[in-house]
Amino acid sequence: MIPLSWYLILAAGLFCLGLYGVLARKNAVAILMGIELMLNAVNINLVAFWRYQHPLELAGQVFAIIVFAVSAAEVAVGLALVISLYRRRRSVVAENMDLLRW
Amino acid sequence: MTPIQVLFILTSLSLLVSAFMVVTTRNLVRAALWLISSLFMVAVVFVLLDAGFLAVVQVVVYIGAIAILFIFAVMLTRKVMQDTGPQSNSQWWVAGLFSLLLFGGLSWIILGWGGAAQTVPRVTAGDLDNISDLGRALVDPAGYVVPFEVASVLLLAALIGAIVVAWDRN
Amino acid sequence: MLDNWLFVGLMIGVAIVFPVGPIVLAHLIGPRRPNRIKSETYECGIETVGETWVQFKVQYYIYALVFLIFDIEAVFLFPWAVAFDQLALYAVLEGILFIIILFGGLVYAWNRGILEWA
Amino acid sequence: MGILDPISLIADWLEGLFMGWGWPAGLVNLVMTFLGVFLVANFGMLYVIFLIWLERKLAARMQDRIGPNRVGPYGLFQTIADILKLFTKEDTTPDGADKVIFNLAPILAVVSVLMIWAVVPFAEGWIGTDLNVGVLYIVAVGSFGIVATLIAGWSSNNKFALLGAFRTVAQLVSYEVPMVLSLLVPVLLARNMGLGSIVEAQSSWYSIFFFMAPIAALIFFISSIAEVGRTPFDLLEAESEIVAGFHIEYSGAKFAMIFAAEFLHAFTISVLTITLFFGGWQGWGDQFPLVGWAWFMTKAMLAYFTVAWVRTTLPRIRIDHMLDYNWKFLTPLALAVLVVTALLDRLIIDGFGTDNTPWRPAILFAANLLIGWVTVVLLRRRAAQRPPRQVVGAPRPVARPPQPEAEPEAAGD
Repeated sequence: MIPLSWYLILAAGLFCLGLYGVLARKNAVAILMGIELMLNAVNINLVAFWRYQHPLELAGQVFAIIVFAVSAAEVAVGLALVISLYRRRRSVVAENMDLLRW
Repeated sequence: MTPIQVLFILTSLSLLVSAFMVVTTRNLVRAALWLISSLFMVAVVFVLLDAGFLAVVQVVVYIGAIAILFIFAVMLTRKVMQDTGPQSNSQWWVAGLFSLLLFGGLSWIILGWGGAAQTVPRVTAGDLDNISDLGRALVDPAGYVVPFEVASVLLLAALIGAIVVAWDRN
Repeated sequence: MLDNWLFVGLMIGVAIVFPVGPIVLAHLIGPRRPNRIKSETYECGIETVGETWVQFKVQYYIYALVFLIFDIEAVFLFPWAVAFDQLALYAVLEGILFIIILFGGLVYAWNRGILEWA
Repeated sequence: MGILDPISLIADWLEGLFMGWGWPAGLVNLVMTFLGVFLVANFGMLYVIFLIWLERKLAARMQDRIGPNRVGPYGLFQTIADILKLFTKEDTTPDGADKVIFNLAPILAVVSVLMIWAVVPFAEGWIGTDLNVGVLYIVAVGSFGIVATLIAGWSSNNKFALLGAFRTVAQLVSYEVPMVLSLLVPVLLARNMGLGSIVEAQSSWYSIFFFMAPIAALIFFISSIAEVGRTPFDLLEAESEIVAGFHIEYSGAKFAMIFAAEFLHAFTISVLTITLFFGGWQGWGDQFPLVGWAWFMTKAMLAYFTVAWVRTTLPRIRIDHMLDYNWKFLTPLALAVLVVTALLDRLIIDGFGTDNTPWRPAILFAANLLIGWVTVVLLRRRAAQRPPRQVVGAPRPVARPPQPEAEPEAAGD
């Protein structure tokens, strides 16, 4: 059978890949994709802990569903921001968004 | 190696490879397709964890809706950002190093933790993946009714916010 | 539990083999004489002008957005509907409140004229 | 049972045979599951061959034609001839197409439809796998179809195809909302998401969900037709506007796959409609699986006839009408039906103490009639407020009809 650590390491790897995407990508849409990967890593952890530690309680599943809702909201607003920025500034490169830099 | 372990390793390998392609592919529509592949693999992981409902929801929400939104955003913002040219910024190696270090640290912590080696507790099949319990808990005042209603308000706020931000009559 | 999903897993395999088989077969037995004109982009006989990437309206995104929100709503409501037997009246009303809050979003989009195809 | 349940008979015999060969139990289970999968998938793919012939014949009769009549009796083998033709055609890929994704799209289209059959109950006990999340599974698998259409249009490097792909989202994605909302109604009435359980919940004639939720059934049927992308909702492949839409560049076997997926999808929505709202395989004598299967096929073919009928009768809907119809009519109506059904069903259970009473369908049916009536009144009022529509366009300078003054004046010679 699969020990819990396998799932945790899988989630850690997915999280770090997502983090790399967030830090290294230029395109704002690609950065959001990295965030999605990180959220998925979190969900794997939540479900794995639910299954291994408290399979009879529902908190793990409920939290995972809430994460779905939150990530949907995040994507909706995030991509709307990207599209709006693109329409104003003709660019989706995150480094160019420096209006607030002093 | 039991068959289930082989299945897990195959799934996690394809998950990690897809995720790697998501963050490195130059063509963003392809990156979105790799994202779909990795999200699907996460659904398979949920199935392995006996969370069938979450697996299906993962596919409905992520592949059916979020991934499509991503593909649209890529198509709508495409003109300036051609596929040629590097898609990573100048600090990509710092980011890579940092991610690797974080992964190493996390693995070290996980492997050193006492509970990491525990195996799946045996539960009668009826207790797992019990959707009706989940539904009851979601509207139970002693359960999760507040997150449930807050999620609805959050979604409403996201909808209105996104419309206000993206909508522009001209 | 996993036995149920074994069927689905095998089904994915078979469902992939079913279309791949004929496509590969046709690739093997079909003629292959590509030329420049044949592999041109089809545009009713007129030569293609400009690139394929014409700009699209943001409206498409808005529809996908409203869909996303309602999709999540449905996902929340399915467990509620399954548990319907064991819910008291107030619990049913909570679910309905959930629906009504999100219906507000549709009404908002409607009033702003966002659902209008311009 | 015996002869009236051939599948179980054969399955038992094979299982005994494999066990007799000394195979381990896990392997026997795997092989048996695989055979089940193979059976279900083959049923789907082979039935399409017949369906294409049937639909062509039906459409021909409705349009006062004869239809295929050369190959085999009544043209029955026409589809097979077509398949042979398509397979020997050259497989072209347009310049600048993204080859991998271009080839992936038709495969994904077939997969997304074929996967639905894993949870369809054919008869009592004849079901691939009765997932407890069956209904959501159908929605989940269907979302791959949307992705397939989208990437087919994107990878073709063709303006028409890309336009088709974008219309896909305006349509498929929009109609998924009322579809999912109307799917909630049978789930709510059956208190279960598994398709097998939903069928079993409709065991007596008055508990068929169509009587309890006629409006939801209609909404599901209409939005499913839109999901398939057939007339009147064939905007994503409108021949007269964007040629063939997203599959314009596909030829040969890949086109055949997209085509087969569409026909199988049309049959699948008929099957889902009768399963969710018309009792599936239930009927007189359904304790024998073969009889149940006959019921299932009869109902499914009737539903498929309706789909074909709609296709041959209605003209294509305009894109703004299509979107208005979805967002301003179907979606609010589906929400209203859902809320009213939930509330009333709760009150009925509280009032009668059981949900197995003929009053339940009676009250819910009356409520549905009321909703329908209110909807019609509201629509009438809206229509009355609108300025009268000009049916005939104002005369335009280019195509002016011949003027009466232009009579030949040289007649007096």
